[in-house]
Amino acid sequence: MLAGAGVGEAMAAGDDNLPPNVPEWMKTLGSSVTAHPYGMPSQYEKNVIRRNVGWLTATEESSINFTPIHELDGIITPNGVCFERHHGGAPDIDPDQHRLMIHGLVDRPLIFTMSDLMRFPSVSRIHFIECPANGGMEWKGAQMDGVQFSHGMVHCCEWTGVKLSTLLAEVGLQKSAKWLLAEGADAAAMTRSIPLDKALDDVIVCYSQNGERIRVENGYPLRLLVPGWEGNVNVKWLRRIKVGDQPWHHREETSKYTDLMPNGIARQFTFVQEANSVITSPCPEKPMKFGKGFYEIRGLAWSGHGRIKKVDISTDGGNNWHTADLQTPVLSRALTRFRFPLQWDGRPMLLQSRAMDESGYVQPTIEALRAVRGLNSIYHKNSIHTWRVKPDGEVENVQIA
Amino acid sequence: MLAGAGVGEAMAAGDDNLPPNVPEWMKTLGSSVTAHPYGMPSQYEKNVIRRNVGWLTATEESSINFTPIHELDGIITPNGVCFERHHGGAPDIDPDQHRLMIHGLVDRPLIFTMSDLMRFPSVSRIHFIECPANGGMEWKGAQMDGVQFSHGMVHCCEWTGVKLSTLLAEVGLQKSAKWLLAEGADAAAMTRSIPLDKALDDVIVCYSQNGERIRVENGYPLRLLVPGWEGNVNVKWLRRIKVGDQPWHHREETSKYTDLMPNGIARQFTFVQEANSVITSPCPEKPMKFGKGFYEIRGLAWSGHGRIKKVDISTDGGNNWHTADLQTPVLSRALTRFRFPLQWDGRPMLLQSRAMDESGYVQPTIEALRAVRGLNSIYHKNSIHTWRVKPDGEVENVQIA
Amino acid sequence: QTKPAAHKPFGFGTAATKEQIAGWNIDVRGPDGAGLPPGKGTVADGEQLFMDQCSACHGEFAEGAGRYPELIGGRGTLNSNDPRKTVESYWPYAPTLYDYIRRAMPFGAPQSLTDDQVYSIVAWLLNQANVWPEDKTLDAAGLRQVKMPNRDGFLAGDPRPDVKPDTCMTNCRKTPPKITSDLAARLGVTPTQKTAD
Amino acid sequence: QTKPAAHKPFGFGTAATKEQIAGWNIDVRGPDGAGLPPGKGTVADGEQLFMDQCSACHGEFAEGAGRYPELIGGRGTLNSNDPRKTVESYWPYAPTLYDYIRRAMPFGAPQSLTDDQVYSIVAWLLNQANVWPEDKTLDAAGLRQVKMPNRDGFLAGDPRPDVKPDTCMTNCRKTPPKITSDLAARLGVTPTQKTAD
Ligand code: HEC
Ligand code: HEC
Ligand SMILES: [Ca+2]
Ligand SMILES: [Ca+2]
Ligand SMILES: [Ca+2]
Ligand SMILES: [Ca+2]
Ligand SMILES: [Ca+2]
Ligand SMILES: [Ca+2]
Ligand SMILES: [Co+2]
Ligand SMILES: [Co+2]
Repeated sequence: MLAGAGVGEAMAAGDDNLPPNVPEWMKTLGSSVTAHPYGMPSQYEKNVIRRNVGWLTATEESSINFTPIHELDGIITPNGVCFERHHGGAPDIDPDQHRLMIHGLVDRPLIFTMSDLMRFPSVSRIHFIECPANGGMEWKGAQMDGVQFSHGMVHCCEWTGVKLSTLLAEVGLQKSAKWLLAEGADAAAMTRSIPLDKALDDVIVCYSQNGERIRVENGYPLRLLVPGWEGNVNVKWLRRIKVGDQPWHHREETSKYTDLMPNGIARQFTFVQEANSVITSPCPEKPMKFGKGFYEIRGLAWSGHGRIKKVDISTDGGNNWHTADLQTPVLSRALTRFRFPLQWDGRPMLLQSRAMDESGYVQPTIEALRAVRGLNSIYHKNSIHTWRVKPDGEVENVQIA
Repeated sequence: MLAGAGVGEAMAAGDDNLPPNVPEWMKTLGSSVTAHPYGMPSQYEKNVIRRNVGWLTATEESSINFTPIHELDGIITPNGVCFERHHGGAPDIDPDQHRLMIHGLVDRPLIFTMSDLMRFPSVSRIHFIECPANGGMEWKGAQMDGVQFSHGMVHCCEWTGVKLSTLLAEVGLQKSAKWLLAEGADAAAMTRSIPLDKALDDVIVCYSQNGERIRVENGYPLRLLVPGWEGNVNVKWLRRIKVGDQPWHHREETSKYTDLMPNGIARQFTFVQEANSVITSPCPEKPMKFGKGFYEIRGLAWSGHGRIKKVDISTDGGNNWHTADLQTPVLSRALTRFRFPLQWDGRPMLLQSRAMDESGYVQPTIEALRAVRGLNSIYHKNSIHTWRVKPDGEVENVQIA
Repeated sequence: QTKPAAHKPFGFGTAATKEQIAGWNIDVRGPDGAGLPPGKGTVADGEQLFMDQCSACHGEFAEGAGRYPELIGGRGTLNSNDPRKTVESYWPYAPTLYDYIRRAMPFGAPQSLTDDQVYSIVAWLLNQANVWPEDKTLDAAGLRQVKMPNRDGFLAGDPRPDVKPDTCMTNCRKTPPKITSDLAARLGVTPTQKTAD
Repeated sequence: QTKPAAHKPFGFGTAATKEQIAGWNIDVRGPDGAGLPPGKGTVADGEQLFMDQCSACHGEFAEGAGRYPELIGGRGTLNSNDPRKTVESYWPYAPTLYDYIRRAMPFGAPQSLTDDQVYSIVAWLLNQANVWPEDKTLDAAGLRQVKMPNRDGFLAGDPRPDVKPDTCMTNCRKTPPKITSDLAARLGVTPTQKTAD
């Protein structure tokens, strides 16, 4: 092996390991079954990482990083690269000393240990979580030269925990109960108000992510999973749920996570992540580098309203559309992988994907979205995304009218 | 935080972090979004690891380790703890210098780079892979005091790659083609013969596992996925496929992976992993430590013949059975999580699970299996497993008649 | 003993005592100030505290420093092209300010201020925002009465979907596509794809 | 340009040259020895090579050392309670021995022997197994003619399912359950659940 050679780019290696030669890794034993009790990716995959945008936030503890969606396949996001968003850093919590308190308009305020919570009936569901600021840097124009940054505030995992409705039955809701406040055990003591209807419907108090315990960055040892709703309400490091009769109007649901309209009025409690999609191959990070010919266009679609029903692809900036294949099973409120076979003639393209969900909602153009919402609402920018493909196969993030 | 205190067991912590006190991790910033570009589990989860059985094999490079299935939830196995089985260690392959050669009874023998392979139409499927020796230590009697060791040679991931049928169409099969030989680029140059029917049906040449590139331990950068068939044929580090007209009868399909019957005749090419199941909670590692009362019995079922149709639970050693809930969606040839609510009266139990699949196959008792196969066939021991639960909640691996 | 459990409490968890709840029950509700603790503070004390503990990030006039948020100013900008969303211009409820400072500020040392200190800082900030007199002591009752400038600036019902579905498949465009923004590749604001160590 | 690609070769990959194939095409087929390379070897050379390169693990008589596999012996044990599966007793085809040694042995240094050396080692092992005369040079033609003792010991068709489905739900047992094996917790062969560092 060419030790010392740059990882992640083609090596001028000679052909020692290529046929007809026997590669060196066939001539000597590899690593043993005790070498990696908990494994990590190959040394050659060091480019598959979360990345942040330094200029975006004042600090790196109240900040965001992005899932490398251009490097991923299928619908499951591996835990190591699920995007992070936190407001006071990711706390290193001892699970034996972590508690969930549920109180307020309840008959029996209770405190649960992790061990208590794991005794309840459990459920597992595959769902996406998306930050509502995903794409928010692009309201005014194309800005990020990469799909990791334009769409990477999303991940999709199998979550396991106890239904919140089970815990609420345990404490006994009082008649006047209508909203909950969920609070995190981080240095921001993050809070969000959640309507009781949703809480009793499908919200899960989760302790596992893709089989193993939740990662520190994603809420260890306990977080809310609020299927299809904006990431921020999926409160991480969950320590407290208070039952009340009205929302709290806390900082994260007034100052932030509200959508300012051109008339100066802001929408509040816009919870659902409407249908969105993006082509992850090609993209600026993965140009069409083989010239004319066959390419499989690959991408992700998702909707907070349920299942993705259809994804269409356009190569001419939305004049004509062709329906892509969806990876099955298509799961409700989960990432959905689409694939489309394209025979490229080498001419420039304006490549787009357009998702539809089972509610009948169709992803809008950026023009249509701006016509209603203007340029300053930050959140919920789920418009059809355009990649300009140049004759040399380079891909650029552009916006079109 | 009590730095230096033992991880993985309850700490005599004082109550500094417990209500009404504010836990220390809420008073100071946690780690930033640049701290862990690729994340790892919490420091408190150091017990969730693959483990090996030292006395089982002569070396640790031709050996096995086991998935900690007692620590996992849902159906996805995180890549870091997928069991490993290899015959010459896990090679550290440079993907840029890895090649797949397809030749033999083909019209156009071809060599593919990783980049070539990723250009083809791709598919993603969630499937289990199980070593046919899973449970093999227990043919003669209960031996392993833990479900990690009695059943941990299985994992379930979302695999992505190109269908083998696509590649075979590319090279052009000759009329006489009937079998393939798949060969790994490890120090064992592992080979297995695979019938063409299966190859053309659902076999995938995979480069991704749970979204990211396959882990070194599981075949990086390329492996076969042969849905439902014994782990060994899912050749890792795949470097060569040769097309032929009959099987090769190589060492791994004669000396090994053949099932010796009491009459001295061995079954060969017993590919399918028949339906299997096991209760993962409780188990020896996870006793019923809360005394009488409610427990959710949790476990895993799977079948190489397709979907799991039903899992029954018995607490009285198979006299009476009760149907468990199956986590949806139930996927073909994937781990299936079952759950069963149990009100324990504190008396001893002989706890069992019994899986049925869509082919109508029902997991047999160990007696029934031994009556046909004797004690020396090593592989394919998929019998109903029995946990003895003692009044103190301790769980032991036993066998019953 | 194998019958599924009937619907009744499982009995897991421990009763939360009044004292335990009191320690963790830090939330203050915006509209009615429910949860505001006893105590009080003055604008003058608040000024001192803000200079010591907050101004490094938020500026001596709470105008913000570097990329840290500005807390004051911005009135009348919300319907402009460059809205400035501050406590003064944007926040609908004054008690939320108490809640947030207590739970999250100063950044890096949250829950380190006494209840009175938080009242003082809130008093100073509200005074800077021109909604609290300089010489008046602030307490729970006072805070409940403050009407923030943008009190009526929020729409609680979610009016989405707010765009019409367009499912056209063929010849959908009236005009050829026109690129309206194509600077991303040249702006130079995208982090390079360098690898972790 | 957006029409799905028709069914024809995609054109990816590179033609494999004869030379490239030759270097990687190491498999030898068991039943007919297809793929056996030219060359030859003697029992005497094989003995020396085995002592030098193999006996540390497999023993001087190929009887196995420690937990390393025994390669010789075990005839007549396959239908006993304690079957010994060796090259001599179990392997159906002699060319497979050539294939396996070349691809995987010596453990840790596979593909390091010359084709002639492999013939010699195979000759010695087959001689130990009493299926090859001591003084005869072994080559491809010779190896193809060897009939291994367990040649007919394998059933190629998979006869499963080989147990009847039992779907009984209630009162299924004729006799109360009897524990036939319960030593697992006391055997002491299970690794402790200690953590990784
Ligand atoms: C070390 C830097 C730092 C210090 C010191 C600091 N803050 Fe902050 N402050 C921040 C950051 C960063 C944010 C944004 C946090 C976020 O969005 O997650 C913030 C946000 C705020 C906000 C919310 C602004 C908005 O519009 O939503 C208020 C109010 C606030 N700080 C008040 C204070 C007060 C009062 C103090 C002192 C007691 C203080 N801060 C000290 C960094 C600081
Ligand atoms: C360092 C130890 C070591 C050395 C040296 C070694 N072997 Fe092995 N041998 C092994 C191990 C370990 C296995 C089992 C490998 C496996 O199952 O993956 C094995 C397996 C075999 C087998 C297959 C046994 C069976 O029944 O399936 C044969 C044949 C064999 N070795 C021949 C040789 C020959 C010939 C040499 C010398 C040229 C050699 N070995 C050198 C360790 C060794
Ligand atoms: Ca590389
Ligand atoms: Ca930075
Ligand atoms: Ca570019
Ligand atoms: Ca612990
Ligand atoms: Ca060992
Ligand atoms: Ca025990
Ligand atoms: Co919103
Ligand atoms: Co088999």
